Amino acid sequence: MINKCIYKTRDIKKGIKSGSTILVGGFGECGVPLELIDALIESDITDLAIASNNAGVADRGVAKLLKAGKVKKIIGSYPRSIDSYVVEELYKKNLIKLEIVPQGTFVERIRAAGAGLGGFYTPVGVGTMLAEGKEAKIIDGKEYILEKPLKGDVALIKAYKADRWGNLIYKKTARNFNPIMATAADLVIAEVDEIVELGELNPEEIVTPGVFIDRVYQCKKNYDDLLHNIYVSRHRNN
Amino acid sequence: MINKCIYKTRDIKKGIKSGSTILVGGFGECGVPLELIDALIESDITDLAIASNNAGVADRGVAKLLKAGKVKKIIGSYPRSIDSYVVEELYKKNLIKLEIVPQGTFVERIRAAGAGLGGFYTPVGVGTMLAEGKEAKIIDGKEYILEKPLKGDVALIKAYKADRWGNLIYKKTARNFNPIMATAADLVIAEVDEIVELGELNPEEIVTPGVFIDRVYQCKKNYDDLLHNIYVSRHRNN
Amino acid sequence: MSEYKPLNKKQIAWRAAQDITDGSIINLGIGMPTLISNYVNPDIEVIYHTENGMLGMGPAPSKGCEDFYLQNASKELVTIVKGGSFFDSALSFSIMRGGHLDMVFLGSFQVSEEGDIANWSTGDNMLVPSVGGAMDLVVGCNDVRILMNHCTKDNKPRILKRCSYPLTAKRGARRIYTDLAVIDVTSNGLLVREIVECLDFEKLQNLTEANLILDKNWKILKAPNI
Amino acid sequence: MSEYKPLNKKQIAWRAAQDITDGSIINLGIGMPTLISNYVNPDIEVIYHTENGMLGMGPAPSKGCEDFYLQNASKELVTIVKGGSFFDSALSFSIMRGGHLDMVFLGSFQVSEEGDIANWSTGDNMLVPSVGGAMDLVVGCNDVRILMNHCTKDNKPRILKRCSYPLTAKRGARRIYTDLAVIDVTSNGLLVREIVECLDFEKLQNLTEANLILDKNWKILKAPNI
Repeated sequence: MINKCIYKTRDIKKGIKSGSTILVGGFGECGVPLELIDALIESDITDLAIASNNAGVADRGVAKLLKAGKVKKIIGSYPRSIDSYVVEELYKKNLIKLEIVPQGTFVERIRAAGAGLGGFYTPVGVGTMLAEGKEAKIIDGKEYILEKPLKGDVALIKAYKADRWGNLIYKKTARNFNPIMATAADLVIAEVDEIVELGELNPEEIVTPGVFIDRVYQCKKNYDDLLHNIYVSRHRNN
Repeated sequence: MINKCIYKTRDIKKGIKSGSTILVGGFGECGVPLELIDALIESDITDLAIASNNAGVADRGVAKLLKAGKVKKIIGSYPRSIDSYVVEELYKKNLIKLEIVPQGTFVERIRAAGAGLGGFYTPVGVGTMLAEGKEAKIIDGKEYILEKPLKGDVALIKAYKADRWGNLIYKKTARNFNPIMATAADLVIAEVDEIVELGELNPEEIVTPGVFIDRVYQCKKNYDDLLHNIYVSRHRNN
Repeated sequence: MSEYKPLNKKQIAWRAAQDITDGSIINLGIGMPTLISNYVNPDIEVIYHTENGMLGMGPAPSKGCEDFYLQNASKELVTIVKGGSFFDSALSFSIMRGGHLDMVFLGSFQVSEEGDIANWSTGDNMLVPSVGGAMDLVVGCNDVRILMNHCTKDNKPRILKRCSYPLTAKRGARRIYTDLAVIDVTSNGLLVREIVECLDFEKLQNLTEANLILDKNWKILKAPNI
Repeated sequence: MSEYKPLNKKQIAWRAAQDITDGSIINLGIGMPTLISNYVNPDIEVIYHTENGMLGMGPAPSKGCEDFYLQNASKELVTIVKGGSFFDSALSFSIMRGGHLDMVFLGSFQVSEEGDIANWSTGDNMLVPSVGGAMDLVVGCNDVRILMNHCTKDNKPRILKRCSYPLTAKRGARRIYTDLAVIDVTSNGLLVREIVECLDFEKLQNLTEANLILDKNWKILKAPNI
């Protein structure tokens, strides 16, 4: 029988090695697997390359991982945020490498890895400093640059509901990078709000088929309420 | 107000020119926009390049269009079928060009067109006759060939339900190439079983956002029952 | 001759909103462009895209209706309207890069006379570099429009012969809305369509490094008091 | 010494089914491989993929439960099991090409001693060329297994030094199940693991163009009477 659910927090980190490249889902703070990140922080795994669109806000999410000294490199499109003091300090002290990629190129590189492609030509970045060092090619009269796949040793993603096969659905704008990262790592762990019975998810509505998922972990902490309160009070003060 | 629904059969063909490249959805006979194809047959549009995974069965679908003498070229992966006499005769008499592409490459080329990419490197076909004439490249020690985008002037697709914005959901294995073709043509027409009120489709379940769709046409004929009966009786005789 | 009066941010957004037609699918960049939706003709239907994965973005939520899971690309809380949909980032950027948006409105630091856009970096090496979706938005859409003040705070021109800041994309902009003028980027050069009252073309040119051409049918740039 | 008895198609499929482990995600090609699902240990859970866009494909429908909208890649009516899902062709081929299937079982015309597969074309120019997903299936998966008769109907070998038919992919096959033997493609060459009773290795080699190596732990290839 297939059962990808893990119940013990200590089972999250199994098989994750220091020095790994880890894809971390989420846009801003929406759809970030906060409890999986906590499991990394509590482990002795370190020296990580983190591929994540953003680099966390305040002390939360990827910023918490950065603050714990676990990260040697960030690959993403927008590490800055309204409160990204952690990444800013590390950057100014030259304690972290940054690889900045246009957001669409970032997700397309991850998709290419999951789809078994060797790379793709994109018009995005042509004529800018982000094209420096990249192969250029004219195709049908238009200029493109070659972008290579971005594969993770591990992907940590966040979803809404899962079943024991690892089928996933997402919640609203928390979907973002998660379904793509789910396809592109050797070990894929999904943090979910709820585990449901096999057959409960409508086959037409499943966004990520379980084939991509190795482990499913149901949230235990209540980060959602915390974030909701922060965002609502900020919204009301604007 | 946005209303992409067309109600008159004669409005289907508007703006489609002879000599066009037309993407036609469906795998085998499942998910093929049969009534949109009928509209082409009844028009004076001709000299078409049809990009479709298959080439119709018996006198139905793309085979009907071939039989009507409308098609100069087929781009697809598997034109042969249990009863593909139309394409076979045209092929033997050298009356049609065939461009045969591995199925995954076929859909990925269409996706690349819809996603604004200039091409991609795939390992599929390497070392085979289908790689002949294609640029090869070694990336990270592995051999790939370059495949170019396949864009349609027109895409004719089949979906299950639509709303007036052109948002679409599909039915079971009739989804196949349709959502990808929806992204990759200048004019995209969706044939649907049912048009529902705006807001009736769950935003989490919409597969094709209306942004890709130009026209929505609700089926008037009952091809579904015909096909159901053919497939069920074949199934019971096996 | 009385002194000319520059438009404020809301008025620039108002002017941009007047160019939006029924049925358009639009992305509004961070900053001034987000104000545009307040001034779109309420009788037309416009669909807003946000690159984190939604079409049919609605206005900010009213009190009690806030939902942490409904955010826009600026990480602000928003709503979704009837007909809206959610999707992943790969599809969202296919929509952008694949040319499926009708119009994109962006802020910018600088624009060149060929329409080059520099809106993601001032070249300040102390700032953590962050590009987000800026390049993708500009490259994919045939109708990118820039909203910005005509000059910097210390009165240096922002419309230049060549951008001095790192580029977002070459030849990206089609129209520029500033606090002083509406300018189209054409194959002949920068064509001034509208100028605020009491500002003559020569003065506008003095505030602009790039060469301007005055359209023969130029008009006064007007906006309501908002 | 009595005459050896080749396995029939069902027995070849049965033998292949014995190698499937619990939790495997599998694609069964057209022809003989489709029989495999009948012989998989009922106590294990196996997920079948069909490239037209479904995971969790179930058996053929019973009378009255047929659904035209539930087809497999052979255009046969099938069912979907609990936990199954539908998706588009781009995702379906990402699953294949991206290496997300555990095992792929395919028929073939020919296999070479390096594991090259020729299963889509006999080079007959009168036939409409049709490749379908054959190449994608072989390239993506690390564990491609071939089911075929050891020889053609007129007793010519199918396991060759080099395939004479157009290739599907180079170095694709990992294991070959025939009516006479089970053979692994290894870096040292073709290693014979099992041979049907009463057939000696020399005779098997005579029926094979490629060089064979007899594994020191080789066994008798047995299958139930089906």
